[in-house]
Amino acid sequence: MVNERLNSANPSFDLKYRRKKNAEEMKHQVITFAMMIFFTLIAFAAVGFDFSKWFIKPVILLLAVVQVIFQLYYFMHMKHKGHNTIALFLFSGLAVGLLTVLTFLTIVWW
Amino acid sequence: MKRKLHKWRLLPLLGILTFVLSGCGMASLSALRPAGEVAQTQYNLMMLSTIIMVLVVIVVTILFLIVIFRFRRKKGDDTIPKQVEGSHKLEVIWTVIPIVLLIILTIPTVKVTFDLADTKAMDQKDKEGKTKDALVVNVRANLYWWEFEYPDLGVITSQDLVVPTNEKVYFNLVASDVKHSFWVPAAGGKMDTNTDNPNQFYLEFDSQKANEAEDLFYGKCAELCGPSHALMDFKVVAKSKDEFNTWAKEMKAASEPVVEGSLAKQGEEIFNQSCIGCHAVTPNDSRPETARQAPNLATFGERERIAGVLDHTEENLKKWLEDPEVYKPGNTMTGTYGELSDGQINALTAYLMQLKVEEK
Amino acid sequence: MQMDQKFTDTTWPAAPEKATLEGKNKYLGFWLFLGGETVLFASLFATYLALKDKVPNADAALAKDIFDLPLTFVATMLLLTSSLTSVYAMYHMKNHDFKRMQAWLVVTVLLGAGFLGLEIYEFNHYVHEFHHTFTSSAFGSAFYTLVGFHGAHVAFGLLWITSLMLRNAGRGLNLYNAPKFYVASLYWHFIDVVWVFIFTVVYLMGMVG
Amino acid sequence: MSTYAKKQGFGATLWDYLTTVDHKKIAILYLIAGGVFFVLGGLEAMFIRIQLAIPNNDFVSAGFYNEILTMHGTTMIFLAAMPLVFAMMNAVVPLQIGARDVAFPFLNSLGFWLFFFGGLFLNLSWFMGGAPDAGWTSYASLSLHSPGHGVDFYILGLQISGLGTLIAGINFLATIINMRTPGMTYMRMPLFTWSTFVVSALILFAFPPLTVGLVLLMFDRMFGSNFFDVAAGGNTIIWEHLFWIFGHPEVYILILPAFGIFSEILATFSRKRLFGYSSMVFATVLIGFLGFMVWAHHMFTVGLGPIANAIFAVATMAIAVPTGIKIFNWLLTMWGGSVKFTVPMLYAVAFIPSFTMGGVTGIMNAVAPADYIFHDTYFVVAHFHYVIVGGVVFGLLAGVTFYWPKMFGTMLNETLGKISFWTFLIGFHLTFFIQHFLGLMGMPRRIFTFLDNQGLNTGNMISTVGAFFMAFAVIVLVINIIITSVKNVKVGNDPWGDGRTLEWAISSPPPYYNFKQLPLVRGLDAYWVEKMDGKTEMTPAEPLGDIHMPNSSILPLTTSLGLFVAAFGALYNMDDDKTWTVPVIIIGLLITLGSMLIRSIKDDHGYHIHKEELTDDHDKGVKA
Ligand code: HEA
Ligand code: HEA
Ligand SMILES: [Cu+2]
Repeated sequence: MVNERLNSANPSFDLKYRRKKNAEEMKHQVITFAMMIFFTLIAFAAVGFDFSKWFIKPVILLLAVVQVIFQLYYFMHMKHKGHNTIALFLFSGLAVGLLTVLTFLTIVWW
Repeated sequence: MKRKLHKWRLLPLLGILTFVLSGCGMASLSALRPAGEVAQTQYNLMMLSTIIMVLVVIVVTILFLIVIFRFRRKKGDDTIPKQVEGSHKLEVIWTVIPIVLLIILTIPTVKVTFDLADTKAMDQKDKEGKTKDALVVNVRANLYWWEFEYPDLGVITSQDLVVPTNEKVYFNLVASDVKHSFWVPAAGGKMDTNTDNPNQFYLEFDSQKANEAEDLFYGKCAELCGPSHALMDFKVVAKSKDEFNTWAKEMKAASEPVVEGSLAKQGEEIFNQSCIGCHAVTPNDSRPETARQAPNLATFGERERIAGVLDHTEENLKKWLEDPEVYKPGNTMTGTYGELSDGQINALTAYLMQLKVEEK
Repeated sequence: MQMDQKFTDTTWPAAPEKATLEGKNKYLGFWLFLGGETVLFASLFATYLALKDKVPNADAALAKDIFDLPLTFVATMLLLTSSLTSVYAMYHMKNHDFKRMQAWLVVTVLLGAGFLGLEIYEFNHYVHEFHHTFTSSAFGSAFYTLVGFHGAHVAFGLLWITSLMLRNAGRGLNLYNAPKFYVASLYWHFIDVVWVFIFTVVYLMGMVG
Repeated sequence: MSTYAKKQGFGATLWDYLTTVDHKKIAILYLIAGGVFFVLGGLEAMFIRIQLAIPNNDFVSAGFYNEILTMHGTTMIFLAAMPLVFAMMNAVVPLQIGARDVAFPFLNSLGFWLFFFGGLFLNLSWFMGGAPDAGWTSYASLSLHSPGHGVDFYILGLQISGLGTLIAGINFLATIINMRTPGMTYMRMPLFTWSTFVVSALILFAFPPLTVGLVLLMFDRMFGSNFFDVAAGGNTIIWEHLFWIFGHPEVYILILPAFGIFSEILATFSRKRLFGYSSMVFATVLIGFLGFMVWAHHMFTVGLGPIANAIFAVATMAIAVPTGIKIFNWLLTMWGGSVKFTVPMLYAVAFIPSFTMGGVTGIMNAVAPADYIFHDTYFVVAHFHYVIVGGVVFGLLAGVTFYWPKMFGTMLNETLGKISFWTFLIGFHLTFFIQHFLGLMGMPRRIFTFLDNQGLNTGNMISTVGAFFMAFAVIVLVINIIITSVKNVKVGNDPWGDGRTLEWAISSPPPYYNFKQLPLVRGLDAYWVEKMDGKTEMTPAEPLGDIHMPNSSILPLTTSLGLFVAAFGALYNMDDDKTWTVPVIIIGLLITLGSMLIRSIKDDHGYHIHKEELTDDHDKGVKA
């Protein structure tokens, strides 16, 4: 197969540019990570401090969803181009899964 | 080949015709001869859907016949037909018409679904905890036999369900071992008896239709439950309200059975030694469900069938007692008592056949 | 082009995991697999939610009795951090820095192993302290199956990453193994995603009651 | 690797097939295995019909009947219909999109062997203490209650073969997304490829719930967990949901490829492009999508309550719309065409009214309150055989005849084919039409016998007679295959003369590398476009160059074999008296893990066919 090299004619310039871009991206990743840890702390703290469960449950669920979006879009690079098909399949799977969860919460016992 | 195809298209029509003529099965069994309000509602819905479906099939068939006869390729014909991409107008037509047909179908579907699920009357209890204006039957399905408990009447029967005509009869449905499904085809659709939660629904038996069926309907288990699933039948005896009340009174008043003849007495003794642990012989059995491990035999002498499937004769009863496994493979009675001698079997038969509550 | 061709920093492509057709296929196929895994875990979550606190008798342990906040917190931190370290590993892979990549992967594996150790301790604790076992109730069965399935994924991920590191230790990066490393790291992130829902839905919401 | 052209001894050929990673050979493996299982499932169907021919029959015993019934359903769905569908996909899809192979040739082979050993395992139950007997649905309370090891065979067998199916699904998705030849855009893909694509997505999302369900059942039966044990807090409805969340998409997994095959055949033999191509694509996708939202229509009588029943009833009915779109588009494809009735076309044509009849009874089933009557009666049996036999089996018979020359380079006999067709068609309607009425007249399904004097005798007899017609048709088909293979008259690229898509542009069977040069696609029905321009070959999209090929490998077979061995250990492990089970499990897993280890440690870069070699063998060459 043909090796689709994205590099341009000047390899050393290219390298510098790429390194810089990678480093920048890595910085974003670390920030993302910090936020994830922060969200986790809030979630655990909310439970630790024993607020009303009608408050806690939606909040920690929301935090979980945000965290997962971070994971998917930053750590797993779904924010990059060319992930349309992948996103389609992942979210279809998620839809099927959520429907299952909804069912099992409603019409398994009656 | 042309003509052959044509004939074949007629076959289903012919089939329908023969069946319409043959009266659509037996009054006591067939869902095509609805015997009450519930069955009638469902039947109407089925007919509505059938009409729509026949319509659809006819349209498709007409188009189909035109296409396969008009556009055959002649021998040696090498012309290339026009390559049509599609037609928006047609596409819209055959999207919209089915949608309209389906809307016609969904409206009654949804309405009837909710109507038939209305069992509010079961929850209206009076001070003593009895249901106010409704007859409630607790149906408990067991491996190859049925128990019918009338909680407000304090009566239990097995295998034969007795119901009054022209009123709603409400059911609580559960299974005690594996899942079964409670079905009286002529009286209405089925409802599963789960092992998890009880289900509720109601049926109604029309007195006139019951007459046509000689006051006797066939009931079936409709969920695969093991080897003898096919044999897990029961009978529904329909009685007028008055008759039903009399029956209920007699059942409630029934005490320990008294049998006549020395053979039957001997049978009673054997029964009390080896059978009473599972079978009760009075209709007001107050033991808890888990203790009621086998059919209540209080009305055994009056039953329509032995074990739900065999004709009600002494001959068959003897065969059954000798080896139930032959007649209902996998049943829970097999192997619970030792080998019986011919004498013992005769004695038991004499005893059992005398177990009656009504018309003594 | 030879699959085991040697690269220099400058010839190393920008997206080594997708530079060959094989790599592209692997990358896509693995994502698709993760789509399926999503449904798999959703089914397990659904089962757990249906059977949560469903026990045969009144004195059996319920969710709010058994879970322990600090333990879960530590485990969560370990796994979340391992997700970051595997991002570091991929960062170095893109820079064609094999040694650093391996180093970060080692850290990832160690963190993962720590997580697994805590989980084993935790299960052991439940069994002995609360008689909450796989066979004690439907709740128990559902709990151990869901969390255990995740644990098994962690264990498999550790084996996978370790064997990749060992196998390629002597060879350095090339376009044959780059997609493999990348896909393994995707797997590792996915395990983390699942854990986010487990600690939220099972542990935190379980403790809330 | 130019050994291809050489004559080979039997041993070498066998080894070749055991180790092959070539999609065309894997297609043949699927075809053979699926065909054998189809005859087996058909034989079981014949036992069912013989037993039910007359009331109170004792041809088979009650317990044995349940085993036959369960194995008939399970075998037909998982081991006959699905693999035959995969045979078609493997044989055709890579060619239709102009690819040299699938995305994961190794996994393709692994998928086959997993299916094969899973199926073998399941069927060995007959000889090892009894087959599963809880129905193909194996509802939890009954399957937990069932004595012996039958249900364990079901669990483990389906688990292994299900894994194979999942792998195959992912493989086709990746293939279709990544491996299309230049110019082959999504909206130029033939409909069979499109349906393969949608079906693979359905597999990807539908099989995990089954996997989970089977795992839970396995834990309950073998390791004492309590998922379905009500006394310990369990719930049996969970199984029913998991099974049908899988089960309903499964029926579309079966029918959509058949739809695809018909779309190809109807266009080909009408010499007309498919009417409404884009709405056909849309309808396929929509059916796949809706397929995930209707599963509870199998559970209307479970007691889920009126709200759930109403929602699922309406959702189910919605599927009539996209399916109707397809039916009418097919009819309009023939409209104005030049229709030639070859054997594949006969099946395709007969499919339209037959399937419609099955489809509309499906809509009747969806009317929840009416389904309280239909459910678990022969009405449902009639419904699903009308869609499955009239749809899926017709589709497979059509597809196998249509693609036989492409797979084997020789044409099946048309006269024998027509005899098969007519007897099968007549037998099919004879068997199943009457069953609608049997159901309504009060005959439940899954009963091993029925009593006399219930008005059910005539109908059952007619049904049995019909089944014998079908058996006759299948036997004629087998004879046809044998005769054709013995004669082995070779044919050219486009033996039907009206081929439209890429697969007809290369020789029959294609060379092992498929396309010497990847073809350039210039429109829908790529080959037809070239033909209409007066060309006989595709324009190449690349210069002639080396072709990269994957190596053959025995590892897929050994990996699967290991699981097969381990499954025996796991199955008997629950018996206290057997001490050999743990070693067997360990040995099996060692074989599997060992194979996987070898696979990951040994680099497999494949090999190259050199340009010079390609120019050498002209007769084998591709017209690409
Ligand atoms: C290939 C397999 C296949 C296919 C394609 C279908 C297609 C459909 N099925 Fe079927 N079904 C099964 C296989 C299949 N089914 C099996 C195996 C079972 C039993 C499982 C078991 O219990 O063992 C079953 C059971 C089953 C049930 C449960 C019955 C019960 O157990 O009580 C229901 C209920 O809704 C149902 C509905 C449908 C519907 C609505 C469709 C639709 O997709 C049909 C759509 C098609 C058409 C409608 C015809 C063409 C359309 C037109 C010409 C347009 C105009 C039409 C109208 C306006 C109506 N099916
Ligand atoms: C792909 C799916 C598929 C296919 C193709 C078929 C094909 C057939 N099926 Fe069925 N069937 C199911 C899937 C399928 N079935 C399922 C899922 C069930 C439900 C199971 C359950 O309830 O759990 C079922 C149940 C079922 C029942 C209901 C049983 C019951 O509820 O008690 C019946 C009864 O008539 C039946 C009959 C038939 C017949 C006559 C055929 C015929 O079309 C078969 C035609 C094929 C042949 C006749 C092959 C003949 C071959 C030979 C005779 C050998 C010749 C030998 C050589 C040449 C070497 N099937
Ligand atoms: Cu369905």
